[in-house]
Amino acid sequence: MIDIRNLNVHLGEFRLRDVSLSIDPGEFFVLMGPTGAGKTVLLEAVAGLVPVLGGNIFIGGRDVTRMLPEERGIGIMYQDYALFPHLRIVRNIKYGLRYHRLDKETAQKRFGRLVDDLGIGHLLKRYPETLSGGELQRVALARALMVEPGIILLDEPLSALDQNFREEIRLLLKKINRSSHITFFMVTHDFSEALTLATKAAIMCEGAIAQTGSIRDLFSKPASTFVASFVGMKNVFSAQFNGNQACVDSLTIEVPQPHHHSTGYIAVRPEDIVISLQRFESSIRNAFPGMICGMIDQGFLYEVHIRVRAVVFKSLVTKGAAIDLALDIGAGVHISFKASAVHVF
Amino acid sequence: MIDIRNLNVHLGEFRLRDVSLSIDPGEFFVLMGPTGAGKTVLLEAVAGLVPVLGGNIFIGGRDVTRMLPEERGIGIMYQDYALFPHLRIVRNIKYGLRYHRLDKETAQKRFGRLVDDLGIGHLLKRYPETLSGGELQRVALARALMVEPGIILLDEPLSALDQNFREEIRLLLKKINRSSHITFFMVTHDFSEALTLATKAAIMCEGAIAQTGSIRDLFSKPASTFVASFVGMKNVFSAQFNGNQACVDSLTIEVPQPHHHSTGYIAVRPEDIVISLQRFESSIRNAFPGMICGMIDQGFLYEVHIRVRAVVFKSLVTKGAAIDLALDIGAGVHISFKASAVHVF
Amino acid sequence: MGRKGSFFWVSFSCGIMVLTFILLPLVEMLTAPSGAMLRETLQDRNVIRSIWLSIYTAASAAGISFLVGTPLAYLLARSQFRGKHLIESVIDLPIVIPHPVVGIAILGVAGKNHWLGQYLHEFGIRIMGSTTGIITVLTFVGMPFYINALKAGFEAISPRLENVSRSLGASMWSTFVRVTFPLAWRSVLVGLIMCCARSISEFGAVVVVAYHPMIAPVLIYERYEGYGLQYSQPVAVWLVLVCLSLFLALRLLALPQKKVS
Amino acid sequence: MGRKGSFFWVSFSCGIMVLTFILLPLVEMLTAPSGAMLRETLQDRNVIRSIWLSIYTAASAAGISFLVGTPLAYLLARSQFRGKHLIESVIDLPIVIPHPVVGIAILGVAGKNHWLGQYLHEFGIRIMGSTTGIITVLTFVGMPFYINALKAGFEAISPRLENVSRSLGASMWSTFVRVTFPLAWRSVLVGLIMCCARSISEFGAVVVVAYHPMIAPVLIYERYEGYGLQYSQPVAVWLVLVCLSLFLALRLLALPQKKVS
Repeated sequence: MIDIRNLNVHLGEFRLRDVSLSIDPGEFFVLMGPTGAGKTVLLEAVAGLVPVLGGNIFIGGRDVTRMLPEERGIGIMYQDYALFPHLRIVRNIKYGLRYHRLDKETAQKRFGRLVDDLGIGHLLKRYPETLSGGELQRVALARALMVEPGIILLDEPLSALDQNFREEIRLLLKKINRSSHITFFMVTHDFSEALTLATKAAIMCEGAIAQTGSIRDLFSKPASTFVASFVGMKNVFSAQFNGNQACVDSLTIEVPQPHHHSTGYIAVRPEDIVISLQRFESSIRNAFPGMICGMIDQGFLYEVHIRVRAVVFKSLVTKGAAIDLALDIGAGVHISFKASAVHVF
Repeated sequence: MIDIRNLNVHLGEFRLRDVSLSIDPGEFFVLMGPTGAGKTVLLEAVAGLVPVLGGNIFIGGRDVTRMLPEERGIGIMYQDYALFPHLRIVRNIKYGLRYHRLDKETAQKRFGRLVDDLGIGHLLKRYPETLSGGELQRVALARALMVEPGIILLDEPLSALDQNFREEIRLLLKKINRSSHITFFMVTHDFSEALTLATKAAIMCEGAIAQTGSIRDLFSKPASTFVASFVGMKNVFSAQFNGNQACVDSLTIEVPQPHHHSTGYIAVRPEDIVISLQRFESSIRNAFPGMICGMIDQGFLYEVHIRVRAVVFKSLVTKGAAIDLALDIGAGVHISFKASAVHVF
Repeated sequence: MGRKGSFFWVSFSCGIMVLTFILLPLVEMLTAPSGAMLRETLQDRNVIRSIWLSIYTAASAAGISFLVGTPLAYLLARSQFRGKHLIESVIDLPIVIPHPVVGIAILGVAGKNHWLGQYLHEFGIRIMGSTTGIITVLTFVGMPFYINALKAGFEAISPRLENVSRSLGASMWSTFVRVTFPLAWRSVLVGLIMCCARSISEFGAVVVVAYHPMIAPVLIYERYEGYGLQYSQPVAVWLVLVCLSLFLALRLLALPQKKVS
Repeated sequence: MGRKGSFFWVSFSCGIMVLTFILLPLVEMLTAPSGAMLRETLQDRNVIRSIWLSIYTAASAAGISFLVGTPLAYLLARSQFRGKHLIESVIDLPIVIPHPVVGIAILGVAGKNHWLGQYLHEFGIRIMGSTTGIITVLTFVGMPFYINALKAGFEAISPRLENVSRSLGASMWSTFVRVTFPLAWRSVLVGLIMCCARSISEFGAVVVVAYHPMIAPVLIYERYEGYGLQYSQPVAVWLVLVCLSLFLALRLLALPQKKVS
């Protein structure tokens, strides 16, 4: 559906460097990356809103690189919703109608269906400023869907919503993606958001695509240290491999399968590292004594840093557990993690 | 040390209403509350920076309500550090010296000690704009300590720092509070920050003090539903009491001790509620079957909402556990929590 | 502060001084002529004609600024390009050019010695001593104010609204008419009023280009020169009242907007 | 956009029109007199004297604005009180008053019929036809620009810096000298230059109060009236060059600051 080939864009301080992506029809594609990676620029390039320096964008096989935005038939939704503040909700939703040849009856039918589906019937006569975040989001969605675009671009659509609305809108997006033929291309900086929505995803770093694939693959098989730490593998170490063993500094760590190179990286999620006061006698192969050298408050959790010889491991512990175990900086503890929790790349 | 009596302040949209607080010498007092509660206004009233409408502020027994800020001898530290951008670090630190009669030798000795203690010797010749957040914070602290104030007011000193620096500055503040006679009065909107620092604390709500006491008391014995939810007891229900039992809607919940009124509130922390697929046979007295009606993503955790008849409980579950238990909206689960985890008020 | 320091009182005194310095002459002037004199002045055909001409020429300057300046202001608000600062500087130039020099510069290209002047002459357009000339001069001094005010207004409108409009199929023209302009109308008004206020108060540039037909400031100057202070004051009062009502409209329009943003 | 739409090209044409309209007369005027004429003009004592008088009076107006306007700008930047908008409006008033009317209003209170005029007369201060009068008028028209620029500058300085300074024992005076002013110096300069630029370009108000001693715009006008366009242009060129260097200084000072904030 969307085929981006070697796209180059310079826009102020942002630049996209040789971005290539391919998105199948009907997919829910999520583009992730830290702030400033150029995600929104890529989205706006697809919509035709920023000048392209080199490369091509194909939509449904058609080269749209030189087309005006209004000729592309791509809907766009911003995180601030971008409803027209001077128009009532009903006029906002019907804004695009006059540019699409549509008989009155079909239009009215579609309008009625959207209003029902999205539950915004009671808002039609109001102005955007009087609506809540979740309502604005649903109206913006209705406005985009009203002209039945082939593709909808979503620029961090959930980041401005509070938690309760997020869940609601997320389910809504999933439902629409499944029940229609519309391709969704969503940008976010939040990995956990992608987890629940994406059928496929890519991670972007400094204007280039770092990795693309299914969300499971990105999560469990990161291809670079950047991706590994972006998906929450806080323990990323360079290692020497020897059969099923990896050497990190002077530590020997059991890994699930042999690596095809002699050097590479291993990564362990902090939630997979267990802290105990005594050494476990169990089937867990990787167990080391260490000392706590840092505790970072994360709301309900502590991120505990444990130094084992020269290597610092990061582990997540609930506040309750931290109090029970009397964890504090300087305390001696044991850490352990399964060989199967170690990712090798 | 600080004695605030019936303080009233109107400042734009903020107002303080009859605020009374008493802070002992050498204490690390933390004032908490949501954004907009008026915490900073109270701090600035103590420092003499906002006009007082009514009430009095005593410092060391002296009524300072009508004194100019420079006559009060109170240091203040802001979250944006507020270093003088046009002065080198060394001139920033020594800024206040000329207003305090201090012989050169004493001043130089104190300066050397502070620079050593705070590890900022290498920064002295630089300008503030070239420093990192943690460095700025330590310099701001040195500048305030240089004139040996009796009190230091801290306005969310950690909120602009990233996690790694927070821990460091927190330990530093604790150390200085213990080794000096300086009273610290800190404002924060973050409860977990207070946990590690405060000897005593107060919670503020809409310009008034909601509760004051030791940090343990606030955490375990909130006096109102506002305080309860502020300290993270997301499950707060009004209840009818009957001996060791509380009735919430049609649910009967075991509580640790009888309540002296027949109606009141119970509160349970979300991390104390355990979710399982089967019913536990255990000593836990409160166990109910329910259905998941919401899952809110919180980074490493899900906040899971479980409807038990008409009551919605909130529980915290790690992402890993949520995947293992295949938790999803609509799934039937069992929740359980100890009677001792129920707080009654 | 519980107490006000000496610093406050010094600043406060300076404030009183400045306000007095500005208000005293204006209030004295407005109150000097008697009601009878003011009424009488209003029956003087020359006065009425000159005030109307002032209003008409200032409004025309604003109208021309609206037509030509609006698209330019939009372009400057939305595009980023090398040399943008230079172009903005050029647009601000008329603000710093001494007023008689503005007139001289415009006469320099409108005279018969200049190709542009000859060209205009062939079409029967006269600058010197004509209403056209006055409007040209007032547009020159007033346009920067319109463009700057409107540019700020356009900048305050999120380009995302336009992006969404175009993604829904609207052309740039349609987007401008349906989204951008309706959202910018307040800035347009503020800009028009600022342009009017600047051009209605102009004297030096106009007196060089066209002593006749007489706009109000020139009439006031003539009466002052010919008959003295007393005789010029009533006309001045009426012109100031026109200016003040423009100014009041500007304040009323500009203030609520500030509160919103 | 891959392609530029028609909207862009229309805006672009408007831009070219406006720039031509502004630049053509100015460039023509600057290039009209020959180098010899310009050199010759510079040997005319009257020209030199009038340009110096223009610079001197404008600088004096800026100096007075600095002394009285700085504390007021600080007060307006830092305090919130009822009627603040009203006071800001009063300070902006001189911007909209027609230029000859400014002169008339000031003469109205400086004349012998007014108690203030009598008072001034007793102290030997003459407004009409004196350098003092010119400075008074230029201060009147230039001060609002200084105060507005500096007020914005003060507003950009965090009050927290001042709060910290006072918590360290510094009085408000000491804080202003050691913290606020050093951080605001760029705004002070910008304000002074804007005040200068406005007052050096003034003609209408000055010509009412003091035809003699002659400031440059008056001299230019006199030569234009007496001897025609050609004769006035060389003086105009020199005055415009002074104004443009002020303007350039303003741009150079103002631009980097924008980038930082």
